[in-house]
Amino acid sequence: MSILVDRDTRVIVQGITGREGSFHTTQMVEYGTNVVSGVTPGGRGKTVAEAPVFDTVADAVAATEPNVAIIFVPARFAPDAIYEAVDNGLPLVICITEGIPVADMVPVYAHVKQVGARLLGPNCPGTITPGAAKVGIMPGFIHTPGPVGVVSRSGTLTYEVVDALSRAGIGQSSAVGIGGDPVIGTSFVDVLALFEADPATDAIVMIGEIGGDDEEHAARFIEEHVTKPVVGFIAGQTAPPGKRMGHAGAIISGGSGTAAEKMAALEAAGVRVVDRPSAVPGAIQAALLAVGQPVSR
Amino acid sequence: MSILVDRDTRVIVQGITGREGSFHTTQMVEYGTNVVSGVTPGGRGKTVAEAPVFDTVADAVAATEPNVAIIFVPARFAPDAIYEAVDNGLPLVICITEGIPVADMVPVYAHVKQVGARLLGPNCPGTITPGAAKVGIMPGFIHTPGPVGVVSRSGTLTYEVVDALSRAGIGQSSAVGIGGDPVIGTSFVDVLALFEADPATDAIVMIGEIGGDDEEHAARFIEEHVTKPVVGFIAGQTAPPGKRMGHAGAIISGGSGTAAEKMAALEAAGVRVVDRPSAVPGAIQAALLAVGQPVSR
Amino acid sequence: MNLHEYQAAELFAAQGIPTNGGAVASTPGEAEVIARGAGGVVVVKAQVHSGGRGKAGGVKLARTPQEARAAAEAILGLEIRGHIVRKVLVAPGADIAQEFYLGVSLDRTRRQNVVIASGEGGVDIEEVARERPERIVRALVDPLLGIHPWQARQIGFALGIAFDKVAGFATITRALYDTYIAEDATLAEINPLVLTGAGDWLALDAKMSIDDNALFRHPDFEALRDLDEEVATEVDARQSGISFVKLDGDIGCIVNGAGLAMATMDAVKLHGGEPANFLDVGGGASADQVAQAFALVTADPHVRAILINIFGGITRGDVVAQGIAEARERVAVTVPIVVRLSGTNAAEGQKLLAASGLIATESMDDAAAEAVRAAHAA
Amino acid sequence: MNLHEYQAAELFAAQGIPTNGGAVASTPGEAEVIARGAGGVVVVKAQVHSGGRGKAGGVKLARTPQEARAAAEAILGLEIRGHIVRKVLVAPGADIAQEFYLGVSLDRTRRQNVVIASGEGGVDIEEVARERPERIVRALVDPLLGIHPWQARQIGFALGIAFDKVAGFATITRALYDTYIAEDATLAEINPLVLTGAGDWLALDAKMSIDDNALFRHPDFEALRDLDEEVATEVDARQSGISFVKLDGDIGCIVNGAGLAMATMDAVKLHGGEPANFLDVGGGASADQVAQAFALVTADPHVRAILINIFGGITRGDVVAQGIAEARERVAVTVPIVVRLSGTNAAEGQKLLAASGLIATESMDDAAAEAVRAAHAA
Repeated sequence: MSILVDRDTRVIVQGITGREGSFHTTQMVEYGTNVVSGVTPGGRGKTVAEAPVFDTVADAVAATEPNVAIIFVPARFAPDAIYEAVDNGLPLVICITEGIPVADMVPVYAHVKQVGARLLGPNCPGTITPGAAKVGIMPGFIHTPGPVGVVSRSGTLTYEVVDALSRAGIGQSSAVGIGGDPVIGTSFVDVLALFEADPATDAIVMIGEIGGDDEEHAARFIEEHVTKPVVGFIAGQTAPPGKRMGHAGAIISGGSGTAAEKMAALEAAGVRVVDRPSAVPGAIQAALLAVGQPVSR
Repeated sequence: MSILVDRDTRVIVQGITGREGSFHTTQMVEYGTNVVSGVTPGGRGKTVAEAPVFDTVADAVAATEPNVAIIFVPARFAPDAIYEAVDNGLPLVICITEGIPVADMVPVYAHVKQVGARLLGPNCPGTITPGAAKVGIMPGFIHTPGPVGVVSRSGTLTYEVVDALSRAGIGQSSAVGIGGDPVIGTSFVDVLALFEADPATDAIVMIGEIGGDDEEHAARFIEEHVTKPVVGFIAGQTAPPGKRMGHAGAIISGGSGTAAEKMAALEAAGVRVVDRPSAVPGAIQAALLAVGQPVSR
Repeated sequence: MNLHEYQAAELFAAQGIPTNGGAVASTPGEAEVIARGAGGVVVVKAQVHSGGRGKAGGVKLARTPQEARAAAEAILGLEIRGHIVRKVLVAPGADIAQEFYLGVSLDRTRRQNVVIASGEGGVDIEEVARERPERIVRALVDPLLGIHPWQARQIGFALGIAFDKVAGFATITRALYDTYIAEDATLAEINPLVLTGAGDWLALDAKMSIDDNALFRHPDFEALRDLDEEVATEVDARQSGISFVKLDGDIGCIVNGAGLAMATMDAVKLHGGEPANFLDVGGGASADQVAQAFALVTADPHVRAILINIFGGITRGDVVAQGIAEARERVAVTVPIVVRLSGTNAAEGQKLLAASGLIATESMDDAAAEAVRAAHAA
Repeated sequence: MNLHEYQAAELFAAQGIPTNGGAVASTPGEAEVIARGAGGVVVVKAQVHSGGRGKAGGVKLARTPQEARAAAEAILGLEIRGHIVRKVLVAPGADIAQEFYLGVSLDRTRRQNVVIASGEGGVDIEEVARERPERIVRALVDPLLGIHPWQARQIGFALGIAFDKVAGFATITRALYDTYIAEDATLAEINPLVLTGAGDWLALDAKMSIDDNALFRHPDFEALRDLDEEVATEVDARQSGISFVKLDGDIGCIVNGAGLAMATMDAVKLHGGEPANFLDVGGGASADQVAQAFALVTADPHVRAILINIFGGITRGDVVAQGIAEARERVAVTVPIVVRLSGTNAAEGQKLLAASGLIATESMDDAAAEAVRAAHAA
């Protein structure tokens, strides 16, 4: 078991013939992901890592029945790609693309919600269920199957934490990057709910950062609905207000969105908040021991 | 029993202080309708037929808890009034206003559907449940309580038919004018479904006209889902193609939308189609006798 | 309201759609001058608010300015489905490699706009839809988000357009949709949209109808209205808020309400007569409105009887009767008038009418029968 | 990017919002000339990308051209929250009867835009929101339909604006929202929006921030960018696709990934040091990017050690090490460099780095501790 993607996941890659798209398609296929097709307008008849390429999502859907789309098209075309995916029935769309204007994402978010689909990202590394399917750009080899669900707004920082877990012998059920933009399709709360319901997940690591209040909402949700132990880390404890820290969403504005606030909210909700990524495995180990679960399955 | 409106209906009138709005508010109140409030920006503190006037629907909703809105504001402001009504939680909005551009109604229709409200009209006479509530502009006195549901795209033609029914001693459960525009919120099918489910309705009169294919859809729906007898009349048997017959929606275009097609479709679905309004009472009487129901309750 | 080809083409061009240019001529001489200016082959096309102009001889190729003059001479004054040709568009000839149909209109069933396209261009799209529906591509447009780039591309791919031409097709499709929305159109159509031998896209025709209800947003369109093309009485009617459509019969109809007006026409026919018009006086049926209606109906020399059918709802029957009486004093009507008055205060109204010497009946059927009898007797 | 008041005011005025006019001066003399041209009382306002200018003495009333000159003299060169004032706006004084706050921004929680208004204008809205939340009116904007006229009116009524002024308020509210959308803003704000003694609406201030990700749609904005207002190295960084923020410490950080870069800063602090910057080299960490990063970091004279923290994901650690080695050949770095390399091919990379004489560590904690030690030792 796992969340979002598993062995039954049939992936369609939008922007498959581009530099990023073709590289990561190959990486995903090498990891064992079932990439069934790709789309690039005018690409019909080509193949990438043996996946057939189509001109439109509609054609690809008709021929290959994908159930997860991953998007690598450039920022100014990515919103259209998301609409194309959800309007053609894809229930889960993972948008890797960075730099999409917020004004484009506001209607995209509303539309995706309206049609009942799920969007992960944009500006996210995607998701992986170790040993089953990698639908994203994370390095697969650092992941190990196991009982810990990881959810994060960040990319390399997630790899850092996952790597630390794996080195400590703690495997992951699924690792999900929700993205660093101000408007993202899937929030911490959404992923926490999935992990809480997932029988393969015994504990959760949540990696937040400054900006917005998704972590505060997550804290409230954890307090009310999450029974599994949660370990938290918030990046940006030393970030100054008013400055965007790389991610469009990582900005302390008007004195709110600070790491201190988020850490306090999580702690108040019973989350074990650590002050450095290297402390995550220890905290998880303690949490798993406390609930009597083995650290690997 | 009845459909759409009844004794529990609490009406809010949008555009209540205008000429049409104030006149028909008085008429509705005289009929016995429970008009709880009205809205006209800047009208706060006034009253019309004893109904208090508010600046906004939000204020009126908070103070008077209406559950049906009726709109009399001019065409260029009517779409905004519909949004205001449904966004403030009104589950049923009846738009009397004539002459709203189609381009405005297309997004209005989508939005109303999306929020799960119901729009009747625009460009319609509204609806009446004889003896209980009149939320519209029809002359109340021609109606009699009884077992026949009436649904129509037209105004005075409906009065004609209702009057004929009443004179023949046949009462109506509810009479609903769905409006003569190309984009209307509630279709024949919607109203037929309500009448079919309404225990107070034993037979249905459906008055269509040229243009569009709502009657054809109704025919299919009747064939599959309506067990009660239906009598039909289609206006415009002599209308030429390509000419708009008053109603924006009453136009035969590209050879489709003719009265002949609609009559054939209805007949094929088992509807007793009559060639003149005066034949409606006789056909209904026959239909009611056939199903063993009295013609009045 | 309908626009002429040259008017629609200007609106299309303003949104970036490649159109064929040309200029409008009202005389053969003007056509010759335009053709000389254009150089080379031109097409002379009737500008009328009617389809089927090709079959009716309203489109001619001209190789020389002289031929253009002759073509214009042949086309100007031609009657096409009841429309007299008063203007021709003289446009450069095009080297057509492939023809397509592209249109935007309302899908009434879905209450959404729809883009319709076909690889069969330059022919009657309704015929294609009827006989070879598989040749038609339809794409519903999201009512809140508009047409997506992917949709426009998908239509192009579905038509089998070569990939290097799909982007251009998609751009034109989106521009046509944008024009449709911006101008409050009920129809925007390019038929044919062609790929030239040089591989360029070109709109060889342009058709647009505008939503009358939205004209308040487009005051400029009043100037584009071709009054020559409209029946004079219908223009008058529009100005007085009356819905009026001229028909071929001899029973003039004056009715309140569109549905009832249609039903009244049907009743006339049912009783062996032919309606001379559709006429909805609207809600009030005041003396002014009725007087205007009399003027409209009696302007038609074929009218041999007038049938007034009023269902008094909110309006009282006695007030309507009063209005009719007043209107008769203002407009001299020489043909028999049959009045049917029902609804609120109908009895009082009927009395007033009978007193003023009109034939007053209680039912619509009786009134229609009476009007037909009166017309035949006249 | 942030716009100056005068730039935002121009965009507001273009959408029909009544603004106060005025002109920009870079010298006291220019301010005097503008004030003389304006006649009467003027307000001289610092143009800086920072709030709190009023409290900092950046806004002064001047009754005469001489006073305007003196005011400009006092304000120009002023440092407001780290920003040096280089321009002042000299605008006519207004007869203020009532002040309001009106702003549009993104509600991140709801993923919708939101209009925020208050009857307390001209003061810090965040303070009002914190201390008197009941004085704030918020209206979420439909993401697909935009702001409705009824919503704009409702905000006006909720603020207690007199009915005859509500229509004007609603028009300004809609225009502000339209500007926000048209310009891809992340914030559009009028504080204060005033009713004058004569009963007219007037935007007395204007503030706008633009979404950097949307600048491709607004090539004109590049010209509005005030490079004086931006840290030179941050400008350089933007041009090379590196995210860079100057901070006050002495440990220069070079990291791949924004989250990891923040965590690295945190680790430095945790080990008793102070980061000199936030720096995300982006995905590749090529020699070019690393060289550019070296240049950015070493441009800060306070930097006493450099901490490189790379988690090799898709990028191989040996390639990154190679890039660092090459970059060092191109950019002379005199301070100690501590490198932490993890992930793909980390071992190979660490060997290469050690061979080139760098301090290579395996964990981020060790690297941070080492960098702090090296900086303090330097």
